[in-house]
Amino acid sequence: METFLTILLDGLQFSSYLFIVSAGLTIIFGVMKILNVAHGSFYAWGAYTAAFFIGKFSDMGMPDAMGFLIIIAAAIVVGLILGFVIEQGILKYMYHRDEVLIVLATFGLFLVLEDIILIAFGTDPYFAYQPMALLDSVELGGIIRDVYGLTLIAVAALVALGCWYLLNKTKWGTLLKAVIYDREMGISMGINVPLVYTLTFIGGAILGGLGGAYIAPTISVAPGLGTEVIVLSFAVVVVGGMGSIAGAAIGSIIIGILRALAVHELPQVELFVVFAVMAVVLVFRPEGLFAPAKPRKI
Amino acid sequence: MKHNYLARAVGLAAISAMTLGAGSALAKDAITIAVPSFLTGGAAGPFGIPAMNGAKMVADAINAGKLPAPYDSKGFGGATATIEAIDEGGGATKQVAEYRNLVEKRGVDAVVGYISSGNCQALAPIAEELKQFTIFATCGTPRIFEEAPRKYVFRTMGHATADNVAAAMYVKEKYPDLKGYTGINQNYAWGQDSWRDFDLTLKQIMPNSMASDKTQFPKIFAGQYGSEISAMSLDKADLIHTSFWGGDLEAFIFQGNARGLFKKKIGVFTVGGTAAYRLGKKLPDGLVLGARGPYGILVRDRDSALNQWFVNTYKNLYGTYPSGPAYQYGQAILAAKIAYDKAGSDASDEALGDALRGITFESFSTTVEMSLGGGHQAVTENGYGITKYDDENGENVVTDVKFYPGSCIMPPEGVNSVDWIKGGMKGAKC
Amino acid sequence: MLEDKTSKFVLFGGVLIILAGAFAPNWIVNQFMFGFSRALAIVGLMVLWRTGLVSFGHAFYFGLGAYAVAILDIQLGVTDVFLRLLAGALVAGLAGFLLGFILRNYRDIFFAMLNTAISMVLFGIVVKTESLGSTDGFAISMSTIFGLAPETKYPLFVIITSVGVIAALLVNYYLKTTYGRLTTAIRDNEIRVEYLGFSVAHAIHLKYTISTILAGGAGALMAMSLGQVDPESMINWTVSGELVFVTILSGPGNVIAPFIGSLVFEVLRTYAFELAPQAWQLIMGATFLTIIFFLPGGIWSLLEKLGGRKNGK
Amino acid sequence: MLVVKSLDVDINGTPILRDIGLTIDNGEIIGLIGRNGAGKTTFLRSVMGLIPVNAGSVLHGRDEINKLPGYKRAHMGFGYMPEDRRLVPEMTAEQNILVPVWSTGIEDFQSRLQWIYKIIPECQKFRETPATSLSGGQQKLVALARALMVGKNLLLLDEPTEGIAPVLALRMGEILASLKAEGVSIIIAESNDAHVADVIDRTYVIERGSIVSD
Repeated sequence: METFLTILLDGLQFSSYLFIVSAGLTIIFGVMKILNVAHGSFYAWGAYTAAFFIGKFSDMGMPDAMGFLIIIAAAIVVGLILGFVIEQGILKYMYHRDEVLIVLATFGLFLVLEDIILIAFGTDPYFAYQPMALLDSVELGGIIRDVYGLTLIAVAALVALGCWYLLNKTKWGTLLKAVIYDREMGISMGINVPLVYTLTFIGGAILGGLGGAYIAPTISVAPGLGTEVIVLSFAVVVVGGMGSIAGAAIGSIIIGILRALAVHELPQVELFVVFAVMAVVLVFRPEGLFAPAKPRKI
Repeated sequence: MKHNYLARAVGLAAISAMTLGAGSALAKDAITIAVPSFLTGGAAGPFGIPAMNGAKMVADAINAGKLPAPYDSKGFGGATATIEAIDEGGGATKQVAEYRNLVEKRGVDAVVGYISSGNCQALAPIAEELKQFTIFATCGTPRIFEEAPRKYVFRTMGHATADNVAAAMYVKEKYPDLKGYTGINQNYAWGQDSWRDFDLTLKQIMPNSMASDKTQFPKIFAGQYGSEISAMSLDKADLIHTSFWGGDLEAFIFQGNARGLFKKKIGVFTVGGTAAYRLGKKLPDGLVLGARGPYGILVRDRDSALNQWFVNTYKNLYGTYPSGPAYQYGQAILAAKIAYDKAGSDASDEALGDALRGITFESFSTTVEMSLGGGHQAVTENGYGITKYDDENGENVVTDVKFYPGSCIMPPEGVNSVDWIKGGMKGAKC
Repeated sequence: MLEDKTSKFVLFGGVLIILAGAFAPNWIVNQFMFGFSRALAIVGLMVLWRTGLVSFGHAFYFGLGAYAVAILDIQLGVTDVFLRLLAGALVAGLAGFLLGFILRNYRDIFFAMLNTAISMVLFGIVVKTESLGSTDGFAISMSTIFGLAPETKYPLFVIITSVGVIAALLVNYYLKTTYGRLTTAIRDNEIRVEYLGFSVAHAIHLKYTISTILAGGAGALMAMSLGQVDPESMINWTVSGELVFVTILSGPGNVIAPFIGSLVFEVLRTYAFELAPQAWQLIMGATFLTIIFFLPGGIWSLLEKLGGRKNGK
Repeated sequence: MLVVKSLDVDINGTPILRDIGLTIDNGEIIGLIGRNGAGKTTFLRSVMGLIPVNAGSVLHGRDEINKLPGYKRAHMGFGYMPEDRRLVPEMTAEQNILVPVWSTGIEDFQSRLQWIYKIIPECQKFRETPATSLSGGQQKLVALARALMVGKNLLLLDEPTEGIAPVLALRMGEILASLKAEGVSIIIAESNDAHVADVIDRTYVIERGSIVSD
């Protein structure tokens, strides 16, 4: 029972982290049909920016609670700047090109952004433990947990709720859905698709940055951060169904829990399990477990 | 500062290229030493950069003839050495390709460095193939000199067996009632060897303590250990062994500390030394801390002239006390000087090897005996201590430091580490 | 099969390079060995790319080929260069043939992703299995040729170049056969191809298998020329990305292109790494973006423009 | 109201339309008749601004709109109905019809909706039905209604009677006739003008990307 609860919590915590990052990836894919490899860099940039400023402000004697503000600010600033610059500077000129070629372009961007981090922040790892230290720890199911890690679950739930509300309860969501389903029809119905693209990309980038910024206090923020996370989010997005927020949620939960289970019970398969699930889903349900409905053909 | 450093490295590379182009006279007045270390990736800050700093500081002092006696002669056999900084990141295969370039394209005179055991293991046969005088500075897997005899490859510090046998002995002395132990180690040669040696030694010397059946081997540079920490928290074992180093080490300490892991369990950190200066108050008290030998925080107060020169010069140059990697790289550069002094600056790779093989020399913090692996593998003492934050001075110190002589913690010549431990560590002189 | 310009050029160029290699310094010979080993995989990816398929997971086959050499070496002590090459190509080709039954039904992003997933499964297994060398991988002993251990790298260089020449000639020939020609046609309109009485699935399956044999052979040759295999540089997704990178860099125009592209890549990386050890990825990435934007036909199209003529398509 | 002059369009380097010219006056209904693959859809899409054109001009009144982004043409009152309907599956029929309202900010959309329902009463009947549950023909009516919502000036209809039950095809003819009575300008692309011949004022025949007669 203790183990069960622990695995569940570990799994959910990992799922939450995966979800925040993958939500951004899947939104960008859904609307723009771009599988953005550079998303891993948004994550890394979010983490670096947050860690850098949390450290700086802490040195200046600001209260540690500022850290939470910085996390949010870092995500927004990173998303706005990187999202805008990349979409307007590069991707905009590629929309008429082959889908796969755009993936490759984002791979090139990924390589570039990784090294710019190195040049901008140096090689020394950053620590931003203040927000985590502030929240202390609790005992749950026989083991001590840091409260900060648990808030990750709440943040993920908020992101999910926010996305759901935006998509289903607002005029914006209606338009977004139209573009997601068919870009050309979106244009024909008068939707300013270029603007939708720019905003979507920025929004997705903010989520990627938020994933990094929020996780930053719990890790040592060091170069190479984005390489791992991007394939993991690919797995999540593929398992759930590319372009679906609900899919990203389900995908995160499946992969997060499976991984936690593996770490506890069979540590050797921890890495393998994630990608095996991805491959199996692709083989049997290439559209993902949460494939969106299709209209009748006749 | 690091940017300066990069610019300087590029500049030096250019200069060295020109010197090479100019053609070298018979008795060289300039040599090029390639120094690979982690300049990128999570291991750079805590490990790679201090290591490179140590190498550069010692090389500069040697070039200027400013090392304390007996090393106060100018240069490497009289020649001025240019240090070429090489990034060790990117995996063993990339390093192999890069090493071939270093030797065959850039024509460096010596290669001194390498932190990762994976890289050393991959490069040892290549160095032999290319007949290139190479000193491994820090990497720890014992396999390098146990798998095959080497002619051109040396290692100037003890290997993983020494770290972990010493750790086990220290644990036995400090915690004689230990019931069980588990471990978290990276899933490559270094982590696997470290755990194996520690586990086997404890089985020998503390047969009543039980090893956990769920030891963790996360991928190197994984960075997030939430589930692993939970799993170890639930484990009955009361001690956690880890050979984590660099960024992984620091991440693990943070995450474990936030979750009270080190309040419930004894932490044994065989490469923990680097964290002591970097983490300050964030390093929990009561950890069993090693530095892979008599280096860094464990030997800060040793008052030999060489050691005081090392500590003070480093502090002045880089604003912090030197950690293990700085010592280890400095020591390897020193060994290169000794070899060049003996063999001459224009010596062949063979002659340099002959000069270093089997010798004993006084290094900054300890005596190094090149007595294993046919005179290619160093033996030194190794020590452990317990961390404690010193509120008065605002820094970490280690208490209860205990050193074990090299002959006590490393197998005698010709015996493989694992067999030696399994056989009850025969011939150990403690 | 030797009457066209390309074949003649391949043969002539191959002989010239082999001869020149005897006088070249070691590091240049190395660059050619690495470049030509990789080029083999690129030739396969080029065949796929012409059909509109981009695999973001061919490091799987590349890695299989490399690890086949390593396992043979460690378990059975096989050091013969031809046995090693054959083993690498066969293991990868067999895996590719079997997986081809599934993959031939996938297109676009799904094809790319399923390949990634498969390759990452292997990555996950190798990294976590100590008997497979985990993150370290294995050192590979020197290859022998008919029982003889060569003193220098030159014989291996000759073999790699010859393998490259043979592969280029075969693929060039294949691309002229009926099934080989079904490339752009499939990309543009599969249904039309089916109407003409060809099976798109079969055509793709064949191309896929060819590409995996070549990738496996490439991995085996790379392992032999480097003397080392490890998952990070042989199987991880970034390696697949690199392979695709070189494919785009080379351009789909001609079977010679992958060889030129791979060499350029190798040299570019060597110098980027030497000049800017902390920014070499940036240089590579920027080059890649530039190619995608301004040179969609890759280096080959540039050569064509410079040469002012179309070399047999 | 719309003049197209010597339009050239390539797709992936293959020329699809060559030197196409066409005019349509206010309230006129013209037919663009040609076989599958003749370039009808490409023509409609380029008028709608969905694909870039290589050469030629599209004049709306006196304005050159060739470089105008597609969505702005919708704001100008162009409505497009694609051959394959393309309703947003997770919305009801009425939600689909209302999408252009949200994007272009039509103010009196209620009266416009009532006007549409008057002409196509079927749509009112299944306004709450999810798009996925509609038959192909029903979807076509909804797609027409959606195009009408925004298409105050010009309707571009791609194969409105193609691929649906004959009864519905007849019905579509009737609807087009009533639109004619309302004075809407329409370009109808059809491979077979059987159901729409009566409402068409003029016919252009398109073959292999060129107008061969008008």
